[in-house]
This record gives sequence, structure tokens and C-alpha cells, in this order.
Amino acid sequence: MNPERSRATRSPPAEKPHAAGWGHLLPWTAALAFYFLGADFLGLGTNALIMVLFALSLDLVLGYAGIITMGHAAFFGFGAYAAGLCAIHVTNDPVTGLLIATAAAGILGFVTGTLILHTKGVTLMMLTLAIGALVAEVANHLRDYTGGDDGLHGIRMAPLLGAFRFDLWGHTAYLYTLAVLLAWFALAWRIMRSPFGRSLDGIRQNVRRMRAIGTPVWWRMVAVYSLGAAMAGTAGALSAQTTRAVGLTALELLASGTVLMVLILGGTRRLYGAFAGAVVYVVVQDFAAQVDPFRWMFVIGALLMAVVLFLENGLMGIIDFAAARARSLWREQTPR
Amino acid sequence: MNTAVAASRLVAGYGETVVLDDVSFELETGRALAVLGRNGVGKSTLLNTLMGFTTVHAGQISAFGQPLNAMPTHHRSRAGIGYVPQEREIFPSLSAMENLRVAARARGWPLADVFSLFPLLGQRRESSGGSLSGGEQQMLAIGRALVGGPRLLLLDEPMEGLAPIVVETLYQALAKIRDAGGITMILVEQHAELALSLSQEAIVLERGRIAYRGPSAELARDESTKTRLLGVGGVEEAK
Amino acid sequence: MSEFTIVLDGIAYGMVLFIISVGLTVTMGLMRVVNLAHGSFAMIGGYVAAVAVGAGVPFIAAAFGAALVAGLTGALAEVLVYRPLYRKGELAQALMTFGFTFVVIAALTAIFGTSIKTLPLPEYMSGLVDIGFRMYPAYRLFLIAFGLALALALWLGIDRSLYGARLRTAVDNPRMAGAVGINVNRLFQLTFAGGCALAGLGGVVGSALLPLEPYYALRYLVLFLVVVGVGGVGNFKGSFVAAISLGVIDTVAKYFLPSAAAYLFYGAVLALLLWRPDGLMPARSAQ
Amino acid sequence: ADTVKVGVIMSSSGPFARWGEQFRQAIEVFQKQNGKTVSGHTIEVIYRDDGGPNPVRAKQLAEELILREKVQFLGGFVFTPNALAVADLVTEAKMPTVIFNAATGLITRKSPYFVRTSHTIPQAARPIGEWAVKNDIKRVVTAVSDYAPGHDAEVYFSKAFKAGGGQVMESIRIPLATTDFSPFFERILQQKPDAVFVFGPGGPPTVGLINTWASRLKPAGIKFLGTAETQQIDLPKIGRSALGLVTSFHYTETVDNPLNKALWADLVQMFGKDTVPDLASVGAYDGMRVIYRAVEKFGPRVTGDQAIGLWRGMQFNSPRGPFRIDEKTRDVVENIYLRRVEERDGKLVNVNFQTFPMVKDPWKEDNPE
Amino acid sequence: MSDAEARHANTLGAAPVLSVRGLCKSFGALTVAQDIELDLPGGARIGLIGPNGAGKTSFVNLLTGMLRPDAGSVLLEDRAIDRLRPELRVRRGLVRTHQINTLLAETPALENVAIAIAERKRIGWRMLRYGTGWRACLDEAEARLAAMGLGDDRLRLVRELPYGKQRLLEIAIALALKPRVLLLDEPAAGVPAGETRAIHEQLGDLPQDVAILMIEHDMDLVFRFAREIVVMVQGRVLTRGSPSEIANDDRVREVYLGRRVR
Ligand SMILES: Nc1ncnc2c1ncn2[C@@H]1O[C@H](COP(=O)(O)OP(=O)(O)OP(=O)(O)O)[C@@H](O)[C@H]1O
Ligand SMILES: Nc1ncnc2c1ncn2[C@@H]1O[C@H](COP(=O)(O)OP(=O)(O)OP(=O)(O)O)[C@@H](O)[C@H]1O
Ligand SMILES: [Mg+2]
Ligand SMILES: [Mg+2]
Repeated sequence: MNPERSRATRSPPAEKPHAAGWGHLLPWTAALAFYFLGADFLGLGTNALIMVLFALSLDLVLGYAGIITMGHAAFFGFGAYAAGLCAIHVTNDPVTGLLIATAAAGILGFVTGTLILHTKGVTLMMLTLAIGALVAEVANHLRDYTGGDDGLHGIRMAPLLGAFRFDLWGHTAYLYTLAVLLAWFALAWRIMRSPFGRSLDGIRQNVRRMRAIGTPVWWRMVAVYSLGAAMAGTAGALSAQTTRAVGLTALELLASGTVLMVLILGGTRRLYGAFAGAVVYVVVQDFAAQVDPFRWMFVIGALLMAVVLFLENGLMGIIDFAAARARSLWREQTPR
Repeated sequence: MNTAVAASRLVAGYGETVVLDDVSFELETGRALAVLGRNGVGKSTLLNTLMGFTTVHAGQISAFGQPLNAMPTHHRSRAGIGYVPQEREIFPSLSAMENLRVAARARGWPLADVFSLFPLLGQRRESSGGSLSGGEQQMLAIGRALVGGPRLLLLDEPMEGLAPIVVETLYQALAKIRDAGGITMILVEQHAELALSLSQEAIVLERGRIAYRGPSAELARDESTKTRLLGVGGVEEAK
Repeated sequence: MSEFTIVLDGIAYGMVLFIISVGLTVTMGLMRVVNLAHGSFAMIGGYVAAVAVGAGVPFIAAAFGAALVAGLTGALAEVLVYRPLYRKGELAQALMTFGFTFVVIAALTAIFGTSIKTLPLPEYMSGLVDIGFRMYPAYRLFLIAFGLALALALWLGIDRSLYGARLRTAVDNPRMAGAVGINVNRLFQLTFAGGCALAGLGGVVGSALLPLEPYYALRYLVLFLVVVGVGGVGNFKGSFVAAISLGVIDTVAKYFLPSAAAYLFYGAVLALLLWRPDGLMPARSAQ
Repeated sequence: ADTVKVGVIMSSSGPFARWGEQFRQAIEVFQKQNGKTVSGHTIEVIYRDDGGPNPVRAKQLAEELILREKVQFLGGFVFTPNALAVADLVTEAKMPTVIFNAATGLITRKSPYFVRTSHTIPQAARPIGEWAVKNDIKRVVTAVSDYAPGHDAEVYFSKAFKAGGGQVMESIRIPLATTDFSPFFERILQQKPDAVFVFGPGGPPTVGLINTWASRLKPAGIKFLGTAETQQIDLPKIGRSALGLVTSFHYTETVDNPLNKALWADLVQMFGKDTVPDLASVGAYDGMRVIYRAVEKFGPRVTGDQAIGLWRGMQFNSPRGPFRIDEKTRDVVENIYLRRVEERDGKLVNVNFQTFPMVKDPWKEDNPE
Repeated sequence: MSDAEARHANTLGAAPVLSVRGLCKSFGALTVAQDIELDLPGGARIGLIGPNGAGKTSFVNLLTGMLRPDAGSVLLEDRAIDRLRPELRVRRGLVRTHQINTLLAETPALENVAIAIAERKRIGWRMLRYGTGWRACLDEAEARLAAMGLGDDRLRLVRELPYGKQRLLEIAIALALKPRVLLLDEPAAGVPAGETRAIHEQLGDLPQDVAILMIEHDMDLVFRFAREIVVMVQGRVLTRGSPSEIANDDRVREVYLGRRVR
């Protein structure tokens, strides 16, 4: 063997973007601080957190496994209806309802996933879309149960853990949502760094390669699809429980489109991208709609375009950019 | 003096990564240059730079007296640079025939000539590029460059994946092109003897710099340099 | 004979789907840009024509004028919006074109208001024609004829031409396409403009079945995507067959089984795609 | 003098943007006619966009309006699910809330602080059923959009029609996304009914719906019965196909009444000659009247219970005609008009030919508390 | 080992690890496999050569399940695997490399190998408890890359590696799967002559009972490696024999070897 192997380039070894320890602290502290500082906006805040969870669930499916789905809202909506119906007919304990809804959405994800995940690309996209549309249609038709177009209402939640009432100001709702989000986030963070998560990364990049090392590709995709569905179901359930209402819109294509937009806006495959995207989207939408409810589409549209044009991977691109700047400044200042 | 290609103090790479460092050479029209070197020393990058696929950080490159630095790739092709990339890069959704037709120019080789050079390709002309076998794709990549009527032919390991008997045919064809003059060739090859016997001049790259430059015949005889720069000694010894 | 009428209705409806989606077959199918802004161009065409017809321009002239305007808008958008995108991957493209659609909707609403726009058909198209056993709307016959002509023209002009092959090289491998002398930027710009012009034309011609309104660009987008998806990305024959099949299935189902109609369209999409995962007419590269 | 804030939740973006626009224009006209102040107190209207049927967003907006903006009244609500979503909140906050549009029967049941200034679907659908069966129409096919309002319309029309001895041959439900109505109408053609009762999805597809009727069913003598399909705003787009359509509705633009004329005239003056009042306009206009009355009576610190107390049984003249809020149900009691589309001065208009005076919501009668 | 002995070992040795029975495949009018019969006993070192387009890669695709045969059967350790999906065949030890690089381009070289090792160890499903297991995979991957001479490149994204190193990585991954049967499709194409030694050494380090089939157009490598050579032409086995027999076979010279310029 030749001991002096040539290395032609001077590029440093590839660094995987890793959020540093304090990087974790920032968003969560901010979310907690908001509870104290944004008291008038807790409803908005809760919706934003729910959107974060929803987008996070899409990140697993789309960002990591590369399954482009246009029907993800089906799971959100299914979870929402499951939680709502559970509260009305079974038990109005929030945690039980949340678990039931999560499981229900996960099962729907598993069943539809097994059906469609042998396809790929545009075909898969259209299949997810068709399934989303069919689920929405079923909800519309089962008016006796779902309220159809009138929406599901009459949901009354028992106090959380028997102790905390869902108050008018949304304090309980906010903290409850934040806690659930944190739990899912921690789980997702770990899973995406596990061998399982890495195999998804591989599947997204090159299915042939993964087959050639013996990865049961289809099963892995079904697994992550179900996982994402369950997570979206939790988000839906939170929405149903905190607003005490579910509408068909939760299931509609536009909802699938919105969450897609939110995730890509934030940046895929970062987990925190879901954070950035959801918060910015919800806030901008709310703000623009207040300033001029007739023209907010223009603002949102321009924002989306600007992000794509000027940032590499969504809003998280800003953070990468800032980190890179900081690193190079650091290097310039410290003699090597 | 009739210079076909020239590079002076060229620094080029991918994005911020610098691969080629201070590379200079000149090649006269009608001559063949062998570019040798180990894995990852920048051979392909040199050809890529001539095609405009890299970032040039410093230095000049020109072909046929025109500066290339700012010229878009399709103009380079129209100016007469033909390219056979290392990974073949044939167009998978086009048939073999279409792969040739999109590249064909009046001044280039007629399609029939390509098919008589590679009869197998003629038999597969209706197959889509993506379904061709590795060797067939290689033939197609070469054919595609030839039908464009290049004045400067860049070949990145053109023999790879071809059966020995086809290598022989191709060798003779390239030798003929070389002997006819007119077409300038830059040939990147792993098989040093083959490359050296086809070319009049050779450069050896090491870590993106030119480590050796001289007539091919001389390098072919210089076993110690070859061993040092190319590590081919092992093969010799095993024979 | 009612059955025959229904099939005819289905074909006419399918033709509308085809006429509007075919532009998307060009931009998304052939050029592989995830073009969620397709509806915007159809909408721009439709609005322009509506204004023109309102001002007294004859229908056909207005239609082609609208196609031209949509095409030019497309050419401009290609430079400003799409060109930076080709390398950025499908997600960035989806986001960008979605944003673009929002902006177009907001702009058109600002200019033309929030009410729907109608495009009155000329006399000769709005009447009924005797087709032997009954009277039948002339407009639908026109749709069928127009759709067939368009399909044939595109099949010959793109699928079977060197231009089509060039386009596919640029999509397969733009770098290498440049290396065989193809001006990828110009080719894309022209093609994109063409796709947008087709969208504009479709917006005009189909306006009686897909009414023009501020939300048009998003409301019917799914329909267009489905046609392109079911047809197999990137070929006209596929889109044509898919559009007609979906049109006929949808219409016939609504006639015979109105109670299940809501499920039938997407049910059919699901069934067709599970049966033929590469689309009804898979593109060659999919083999 | 104080400022009284009124939060209006409406749809002013997306496919239903027109509703928001109509609301806003009518409110501005109302404030022009009646001043922006009531007994020296400024009435400030704060608009919020819910973007369409979206209960989650509606609830969040209502929360913000109540908690942050500290509004005194809520108004608006184009869609039923949005109104239902705020019911609990409104009850908890004792917030007097005026539904300007949403038209499902049960809404006012859901909170004691709801009143309604629009109509309910059953209210509009029943009279035309009663009328049809008395006017030589014996056999009908119903074709309604497949969503809750459509289902309600189908049920209440059929009930009244059958009660009069008519026969409903088939009840077809048309998927909401339908833009090509020909297969349904072709099916109806085969059954040869005397008329078809239609409840369309509203908005853009209406034009296609009526045109398809005109080209397929009209020649066969099958009449068109509807409710909101022939609004003035759509008539010019539908064109002459609309001639002769019979619909029943609580508001007709051509009603001869000074308030209506003033409303129309001011809309035109402020927002251009093509502006036409419609159900959204009267809903918002009368909604503002109701709110003004409450401030007039109780001043800027009006409580929910005071306002609702005042509103129960309140009566006044509306552009639509006489108007009353039911004492018990807090729902609107109003005339339902049967109208026919006619051509007047080269323009298509709805013309009333029969009035069902002061109709109550039939749903509440059928579903006693 | 003499030629005769080699053949003896092949025909009479232990039961074949892989046997191919009557394999047929055509694409329309083009036949790429015509009634192919082949046994790979443990320890086999077979070179598969033949003109371009003869069907060599297709043969590998048929064995690994990437192509569905029209007829015939493949037995791995006496069990028919025709119905197994490709990934399950891999799990049973039937491993291949690709003629055209098939790697995870946006992933560092190290992880490309580590993921494969994780699958081999069946820990690819682990989601939550994986710490030491995954560390071990990384460590093994690191060692394997170093042995291939790719140690310095382990953290670089595959996309940025030069072509030749990507070829070596293909092989490193295949070896990391600890195959029972290894099918190499032109492993050395694009690898400089100096570097082919690394391949040769690595193959030499494999357990002796692993069966290897190598497709190559580089005759130096084939003749150094193979104990038996199979020549395939137009989907059929033209002939087979020891390297020296094949080198002197006129038919093989005519259709494939030519006069040997190399
Ligand atoms: N896209 C890229 N981005 C960054 N670096 C690259 C890229 N492509 C190649 N390189 C680096 O450039 C250097 C030169 O690579 P190049 O492909 O020119 O080598 P080569 O001499 O052709 O090698 P081989 O013999 O393997 O083909 C290598 O170190 C490689 O890692
Ligand atoms: N999917 C396919 N559809 C149609 N023809 C195919 C397909 N795959 C391969 N072929 C054809 O089958 C023949 C055999 O291909 P294969 O790749 O097996 O050749 P090979 O022996 O590996 O050749 P090489 O030495 O050039 O790699 C080729 O002529 C090729 O064009
Ligand atoms: Mg190279
Ligand atoms: Mg091969």
C-alpha cells in the first residue's frame, strides 16, 4: 500500500450541520418565555405550536424519507375528529383522547401507507392527494357523526390531569401543547439520528443502494409514514381539544398544502425548520391579515418567493449563514 | 504558431474548493495530450474546466485563440470542443439514435460512421440510453462527441468498460484521428501505456499541480517516474 | 341515446381537462419543474380574454391574444422566478411557485376585484347543434375538435421532433446538454413560455366549464396535477388518455351513480394509479 | 366619549373574499348613513379575516378580539362552522355576538349570546316547496350540493313539497367540487319531472349550473326552483339563461323600500356603479343596526346580558322589509319572497311575485329544545 | 493451483452456494440470458467476461432480483430464492457491486459503509436504543475504509469524491456486508492500475469459502483473480475454462479479446 496517499483538495472534511447544545435551548426558552410575555396572544401561540408539530410530522415523512405527500392533512384531520368524537362519546379526559387520536391516525397511516408506498415520485404524490380527498369526502358525508360542513362542535374537555381547567385565556392549552410538542420533538430528534433515521436518509437519496445493502425499504417507509401520521394525528387532536371545534378544512387539500409550505419555508430535515416555518408563517399571516385582510396573500406570496430566492434551505438557511459567518470571523481572529 | 488550447496559471475547483492549482500548458493544433495521474488528482477537473463546469478562481484558459473563461458551455461546444465525460452522462430518456441526433452537426462524423465504428450501437439504436449496457453507453458517449464534429476532443477515460476487442478498434480510430491532424485531443486514461502510445505529449498531475510534463515517448520509457507518480509499478511486477 | 350523450359529455369534459393541463405537461412533465403556478397562467389568460371580449374583441382573437400575454408573462417569469430554481430541487420549486401563485391571485384581485369573470361565448359556439338524434351544445363539440387538434399538433411537434429530444436532454442532464451545444437557458425559456401560452389558451377555451374567479389558480390546480400524474409524467399521449379517461369516468359515474359521485373521481385516480404506477403511458425513461 | 369596538370576523381572502368585501361595504354605508358615533361614542369596527370555513382560526380570532382588542361586540361569520366554533367562548365571555350570515338552524341554540340578522336555509327552502306544489308542479327531482346547507335545503323543500301532495322522484346530491353539471341534469332529463329543485354550491359554478339547466332541461319544459342561485350580482354573468327562474329568498334587491334604495344608492356612490347589495350586505347592515341600538340604549359599557335582553323581540325596518328578532330563539323572523328573473330596462333582475310574511325558522319548530 | 486442480475444486467441491438453473430473459426481441446454468461452490473465484451487451450485468440483476427472469431458477444454499425481494436476498448473503456507481451521494463515505454494517447486524430498525450498536458500526466502517485506502476521505460527502474512490467505496460497502456470494460488476473500471491492488488484496482477505463472481474488462485483473473464467456471448455461455485455456481459445479471441493491445 502506498503510505503517501494523495489528497488533492483543500476542502475541509464535510461537516454535518449540527445544532449546538445552546441551539436547543434557544427555541424552547423562547417558547416558554412567550407564555409569560405574550399573554394576549396565547391562542395564536397555541396554534403556532400545533402547526410546528404538524410540520414536524411532515418533516419525518417528507424531509427525511423523501415521501412527497399532498395528503398529510388527512392524518391531522383524522386525529382531530378522533379526539373530538372521543371527547363527545367516550371520555373527555384530554390525555386519553390524545393517545387514542394518535393511535387512530397512526393506524390510518399504516393502512394507507401499505397501499401506496410501493410507488414513488409524482404517482405517490397523486395517491396521497387522492387519499386525502377521499378521507375529506367521507368526513363530509358522515354528517351524523362529524357534523359535515357545519363542523364538529360540543366538545367539552375535562381538566388536564384532573387538575388544570382549559381556561378562556388559553394558559393550560398553551402549556399542554408545548409539553406534548417537546415530547414528540425529543423522540423525533432521537429517532432521526438512529440507524433507522439514517436508513431513511439513505432511502431518500438512493433506493437502489439501500436495497443492495438489504434494507427492507418498503417497511421502513411504511414505518415512518405511520409515525408521521401518528404525530400529525396528535397535532390534530391538540387542535380539537384546545379550540373545542373541528372543521372539514382540517382535512382539506389546502391544509396539506399549507403544512407543506410551512415546512419548506422553514427548511426540511432540520426538525427546527418546522419551528421556524410555522412560527413565521402563522405570525406573518396573522399580522398581514390584520393590517390588510384583503391583501395578505400578496405578503405571504412575496415572503415565500424571497425565501427561495435568497436562502439555501428555507429560513434555517439564515441560521446556517449566520453560523458560517461567525465561524469564519472566529477563524480570522484566532491565529492558527 | 497554431495553439489549440492553452492554460496559464490556472486555479480552478468546485465552489470554494480549489482542485487545480497553478496549472499551465499549451497544446498545438492536431496534437494529442495524455493527462495522467492517480485517483483524485484533478484529471477530470481539468477537462471539466475546459467545458466550463468548474469555478475558475484565477488564470486564463483559451481555445483556438478565444478566451474561454467567460464562455458559456454551449458556445464552447459550438466552437468545436467535444467532450466524453468519465461517467458517460448519456441522456437516459433518449434513444441511442436521438442521443446522437441532438449532438450531430453538419461538419461532424456522419451517424453511419459511428455505427460502423461501433456496430453494436447500430443494433441498439432504438433502445433508450438508460437501458444500454455500460459499454454501450460508453460507445454512445464517444459517438456523441464525434458527430458534433469537434476540433478539440476531450476524452475522460474513454476505454473504461469496453471489451478488449472494442478498445482495440477505438484505439485504432483514435490513432487515425491523431494521424490525420486537424483534431486536437486531450486524453485522460488510467492505462498509462495505452495513453502514452496514443499521445505525443503527456502531463502527470499530482494534487492538482503538474508534476511532470514532456513528450509521451519519453515518459513511457521512464519507469521510475511512472512508478513514482502513477504507482503503476505494482502491475508491472505482477505480470 | 342518452348514454351516448353522456359519453360525449364526458369526452368534452375530458378535453377541457386536457386543454388546460397540457401546458402543465410541458412545464412539469417535460421540463420537470414542479410548477404549482400553472393555474396562474391559465387565469391570466382567462382574465385578459375576458377583458378583451368585454371590449369587443372577437372571441378567437381574444383567445390567441390571451395565450400570447400568458406566454410573455411566462417568459418573464421564467427568467425572474424559475431560472434560479432549476437546480434547487423540487421542494424549493413547489414553494416558489406557490408563492408566485399567491402573488398573482392578489394582484389579479386587486385589479379586477373579487367577483367572477365571465367570458361570453360567441354566438356560433353558444347555441345547440343537431347531431342526428338530438340537439347538442355547439361549445362542447368545439371543445372536442379543438382538443383533438391540439393533441395531434403537440404530439407531432414535440413528442416526435428533434425539438422534443433536445428538450429531454436539457431535462435529463442540463450540464451535458450544454456540452453538446444546446442553449439550455433559451430552450427552457421558449418551452416554458409555450407551456404558459397553452395554459392561457386553456383558461380561455375552458372557461365555460371551469369558471374564472380569483381563486381559480389554486382551486383547479389539483385537477391539472392529477391529469398529468395519471397520464405519466411528460408525455402528451399519456395526458390525453388520462384526461379523457378521467373525464368520461367522472361523467358517466355521476350520471349512473350520483350518490357515490363524490368518491368516484378520486377513487378512479387511486385505482388507475395503483393499477398503473408509472402512469397510463409511462415516459420512456421510466422503463 | 368612549370608543366602542366591534370585532367583525369574516372571510376577506381566498375563494370567499367577496363576502368580506360585501360586509365591509355595507358596514361603511351604514356608518355613513348613521354616523360613526352613537350618542358621542365612536364605534370602531375591527376586521379580521378567517379565510373561509375554518373553525380553528375563527376561534383564535375571536379570542384575540375579546381578550386583546377588548371588543364590546362580535359580528360577522360567513360560515356555520366558524360561528359554532366561537359559541363556547362567546358564552364564557358573555359577548353579544351578531351572526351576519351563517345560516344553519342550530347556531343560535349554541350560545345565549348569539343573535342572527341573516336567514336560515330551511327558512328559505320551505316556502318554495309549498308554492311549487300549489302551482302545477307535482313531480320534482332535487339536486343539491353535497354539504350540510344543501342537505338542509333538500330536507325542508321536500317536506313542504310532499306535505302538499307532491312527489319527489329522486334526491341527488352533487359533489361540491363539480363544475360540469351536465351528467346530473342529463339524468334528471330522463326522469322527466315537472321541475328541479336546486341548491347550488354558490359562487363561480353557479353560472355553469344555470347555463346547463338552460341548455338541457329548459327545452324539455323542466322548471328551475332555487333559493340563492339568482343573486343580482351573478345575473349579468349568467345572462339570459336565467330568465324565468323561480327562487325563494329573504332578500330581493329590487324590493321597493326606501331603506333598500338608499343602501343601493350609497353602495354605488361609494364603491362604484357595479356594486349591488346582496344577502351579505343586508346581514351586515342590519347587524350594525342591532349593535348601534344596543350602544344607544346602554352606552359604551353595555354588557352581554343587557344587549341580548334588548335584542330579544326587537323589531325594525330593514332594507329587506320588516325584520324581527325572535323573542325566544333569538333568530331572525322575516318575509320570504318568491321571485322570478325578468328583464327590465335591458337588465336582468329578480322580481317578487309572492310574499310569505314573517317566516320563522322551521328547523327550530322541528327540533324543540 | 494448476488449471486442472482448479476445475476439480469447482466441479467436485462442496455443494454449490449458488446455483443457477435454466435462466432465461429477453427484452423484446433481444435475448440477454438464454438457458444459463452455473454453479458457484464455496470458495469459487470465477471471472465472467464477454463482449459489451452480452448480458453480464443483466445476469447479475437476475441473480439479485433486480430483474425478473422469464424462466429458470436461482438457488442460494439449495433454497430457491426466486420469490425473494432483492433486499431479502442480500440478507441471505447475496451481495453485489454496481457497474455504475450507486451510492448515497449526500452522505459521508463513512456513513455509507456504517449504514450497510447496521443492516448486516440487523440493527437498522433501532429507533431509540442504539448508542453502542451504532458506534460499533462506525468503528468497523472506519477500519474498512482505511483498508481500502479511503481513510482520509471518510468524512467527505460521496458527491465530492473522485470517481475512482467512489468505485472503491462501492466495493468497501459490498465487503462490509460479509457476503456469502459476492458479485462484482466491473469493480476496477475507473480505478487506476495502481489502486487495483487494494481491491485484489481485499478480496484475498475474504474468508476462503465465499464465492466470488467478477465481471471485468480489465484482463490483467481477471487473469490474476480468476481460477475459472466463463465467457458469455449474446446471453449464452460460450465457453468456460481455466484462465490459460480461455486466453488461448480462438473463439474467445475473435469475439472478445482481440489481439490484446494492452
Ligand atoms: N463536485 C465536487 N465538489 C467538490 N470537490 C470535488 C467535486 N468533484 C470532485 N471533487 C474533488 O476534486 C478532486 C479532483 O477530482 P477529479 O474527479 O478531477 O479527479 P480525477 O483525477 O479525475 O480522479 P479519478 O481518477 O478518480 O477519475 C478530488 O479530490 C475530488 O474529491
Ligand atoms: N431494461 C432494459 N431494456 C431493454 N434492453 C436492456 C435493458 N437492460 C439491458 N438491456 C440490453 O441488454 C443487453 C445486455 O446488457 P448488459 O448490461 O447485461 O450487458 P453487459 O454484458 O453487462 O455489457 P457491458 O460489458 O457493456 O456492461 C444490452 O444490449 C442492453 O442494451
Ligand atoms: Mg476522473
Ligand atoms: Mg455490464
